[in-house]
Amino acid sequence: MSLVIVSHSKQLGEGLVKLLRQLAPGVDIHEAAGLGDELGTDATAIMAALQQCPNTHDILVFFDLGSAAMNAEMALELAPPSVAVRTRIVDAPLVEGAVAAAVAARSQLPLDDVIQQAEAARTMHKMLG
Amino acid sequence: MSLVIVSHSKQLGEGLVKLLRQLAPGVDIHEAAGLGDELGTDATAIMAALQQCPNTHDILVFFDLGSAAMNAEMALELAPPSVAVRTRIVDAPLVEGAVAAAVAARSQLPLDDVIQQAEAARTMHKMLG
Amino acid sequence: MLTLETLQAFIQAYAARLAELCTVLDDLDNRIGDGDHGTNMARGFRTAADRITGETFADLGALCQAVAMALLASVGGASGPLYATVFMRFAQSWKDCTNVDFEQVARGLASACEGLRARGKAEVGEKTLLDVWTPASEALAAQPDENGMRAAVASATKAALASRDIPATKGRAAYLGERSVGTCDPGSISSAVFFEELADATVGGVTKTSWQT
Amino acid sequence: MLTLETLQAFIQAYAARLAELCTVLDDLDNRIGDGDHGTNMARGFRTAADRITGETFADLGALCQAVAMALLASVGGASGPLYATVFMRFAQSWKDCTNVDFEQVARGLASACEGLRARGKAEVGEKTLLDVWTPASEALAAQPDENGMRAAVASATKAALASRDIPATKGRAAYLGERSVGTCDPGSISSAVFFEELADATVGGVTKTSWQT
Ligand SMILES: Nc1ncnc2c1ncn2[C@@H]1O[C@H](COP(=O)(O)OP(=O)(O)O)[C@@H](O)[C@H]1O
Ligand SMILES: Nc1ncnc2c1ncn2[C@@H]1O[C@H](COP(=O)(O)OP(=O)(O)O)[C@@H](O)[C@H]1O
Ligand SMILES: [Mg+2]
Ligand SMILES: [Mg+2]
Ligand SMILES: [Mg+2]
Ligand SMILES: [Mg+2]
Repeated sequence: MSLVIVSHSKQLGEGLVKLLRQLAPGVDIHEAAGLGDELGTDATAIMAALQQCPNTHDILVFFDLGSAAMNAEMALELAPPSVAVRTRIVDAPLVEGAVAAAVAARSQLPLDDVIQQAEAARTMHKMLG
Repeated sequence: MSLVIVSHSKQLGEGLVKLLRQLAPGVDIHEAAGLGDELGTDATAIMAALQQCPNTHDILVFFDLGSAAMNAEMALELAPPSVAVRTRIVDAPLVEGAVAAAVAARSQLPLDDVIQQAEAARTMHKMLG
Repeated sequence: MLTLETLQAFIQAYAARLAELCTVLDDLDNRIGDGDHGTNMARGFRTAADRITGETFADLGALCQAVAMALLASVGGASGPLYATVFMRFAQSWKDCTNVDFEQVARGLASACEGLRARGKAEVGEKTLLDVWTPASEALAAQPDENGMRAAVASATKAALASRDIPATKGRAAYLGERSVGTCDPGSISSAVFFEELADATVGGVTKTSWQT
Repeated sequence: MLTLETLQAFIQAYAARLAELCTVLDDLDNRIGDGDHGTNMARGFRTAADRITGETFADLGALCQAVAMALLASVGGASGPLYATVFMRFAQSWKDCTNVDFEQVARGLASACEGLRARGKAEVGEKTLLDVWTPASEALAAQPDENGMRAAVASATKAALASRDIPATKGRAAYLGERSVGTCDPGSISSAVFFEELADATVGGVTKTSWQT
């Protein structure tokens, strides 16, 4: 399984990928973040990130804001069907969802379980007690 | 009102602050992220960020992971009571919660409404339809 | 009639107009969004205009496809995938044509509206550019000729200004809910400008709004 | 008895021991967390040890407060605020004392456990360092003398190894749930080492575990 992080901010995307790699070494993680030095997303960069994922992998895309999701959907339409068919855009909190997914992917849980854990991050309380 | 972003990653924290400042210019936003060049959080840096906020402001703290919340609580205990009493740690998705709070703070909504909007970001769907 | 030449001229004119209106649009977006709509659109259409300058295209489809790809990689915000979708729908509608009549233009616009709805999961009345695209496209469809083109501009302008009075329920402005009432939707304004320039390039003599909203 | 000197020696010895065990602890944390527990603890206690080296402290309270502050700014992970809390509780318990007997040590440990529970919102049995701190502290409280100190080490060691058999419900390992069974909690292991070194500094002659878990 591969994860792709889509964010308006290059720094945010890169920082999150480093955090994820620490807790899920071995999981294939990419980012498509920022529009050059500006805040924004770029469907062609997202498509390129999808194509960097090994062609046997399911791909989960996480995003920061609604417009990033629109660009991710655009990327899926532009990507070869063989890539698109393996890709799912996950509507989950960016950091919390990707952390949960990375941990689950590292344990090689089945795709649906990984997605379910990412979506469950919505309701998870990070501050306990 | 001031926002403080606590993250294990300096890059993530800085990137998020830039994103927030774009959508909420004029709102006072700080970060306390990373531990030097390492991934981690630092209660003394969080306390310093709290003390950078104007002393008339309520302060909302957003964080990435549970251990960051522990360090934020630690910072609150170390900070002067005059700072601590104005500060709330918000258990909301980091990016989505801070975005909602920044927009609300920019509109000068009352504190409780800002917190409520941040917490509501949990259940908000970013991908529509 | 829309030809390869008029469509190219339109892209150039729209890019120039967006550059002029950049701060007006940024200011609107600043009030109910993140303040970058003018910058995004001006950068995107500048990139598209530069990309097609001096190039020759076999047909309108190829030209529209090139514009779509340029926008995708350069706009950055919500308007990027939305306008890219518009031009991809144009490309499909006008495939293999070097010029199209107003009926075909109307069909292209209708298809663009459908694309926008699907991309943004929005309906008319949510304070998005759909509020402009829908009535403007319908005006041309009702009367697919030069007068219809002018009617499209009139209804686009009216709808763009009317966006001021409703709350946003889609896009970033939706975070503000009722607080977005009182500011025009920036994407609706830039869309009205789109119709002004499209009409000016195809039928000429369009009076341009100053958009000091 | 715990004196300024033995407490300083303990910090140095624990820092050295953590440096030795750094990869063992990182490897455990790598299996059920993010792989940094050894690095965090070794860095934190190295910083604390360096901070207190060559300094003179008026009392155990001042020494423990200095250690707490050093840990806060250098550990980085969950163990930072947790161990800082431990030393702040020690500082309160042993305020104005230059040495304390084992009853007072036991009271300090009990207060530290209370602090850990409050900080981590954890109870015994959640596969956290509390699983070690609680029985070890109780062992000393039950018998506040040299033998009690050795009993504390024994129960700490036992609890640390027993952490292997339960699922985590707090901390990062909780993401794994049942999948965390089969790996010892890294924070429990480093805590058992804490008790080994504390006992060695105060009563001597403690056999150190190799922790090749
Ligand atoms: N879901 C949507 N459906 C249709 N149009 C939308 C949607 N979201 C945003 N828009 C349009 O996009 C415009 C904002 O574009 P822009 O500022 O360039 O992007 P962003 O909001 O990502 O910064 C809005 O004014 C609105 O007209
Ligand atoms: N909520 C908690 N309560 C008590 N102890 C905890 C809690 N969360 C984590 N721990 C302890 O902290 C250890 C992990 O520390 P460390 O790896 O340094 O921090 P992090 O998990 O932030 O990377 C765990 O092994 C566990 O013993
Ligand atoms: Mg914008
Ligand atoms: Mg934007
Ligand atoms: Mg760790
Ligand atoms: Mg860590």
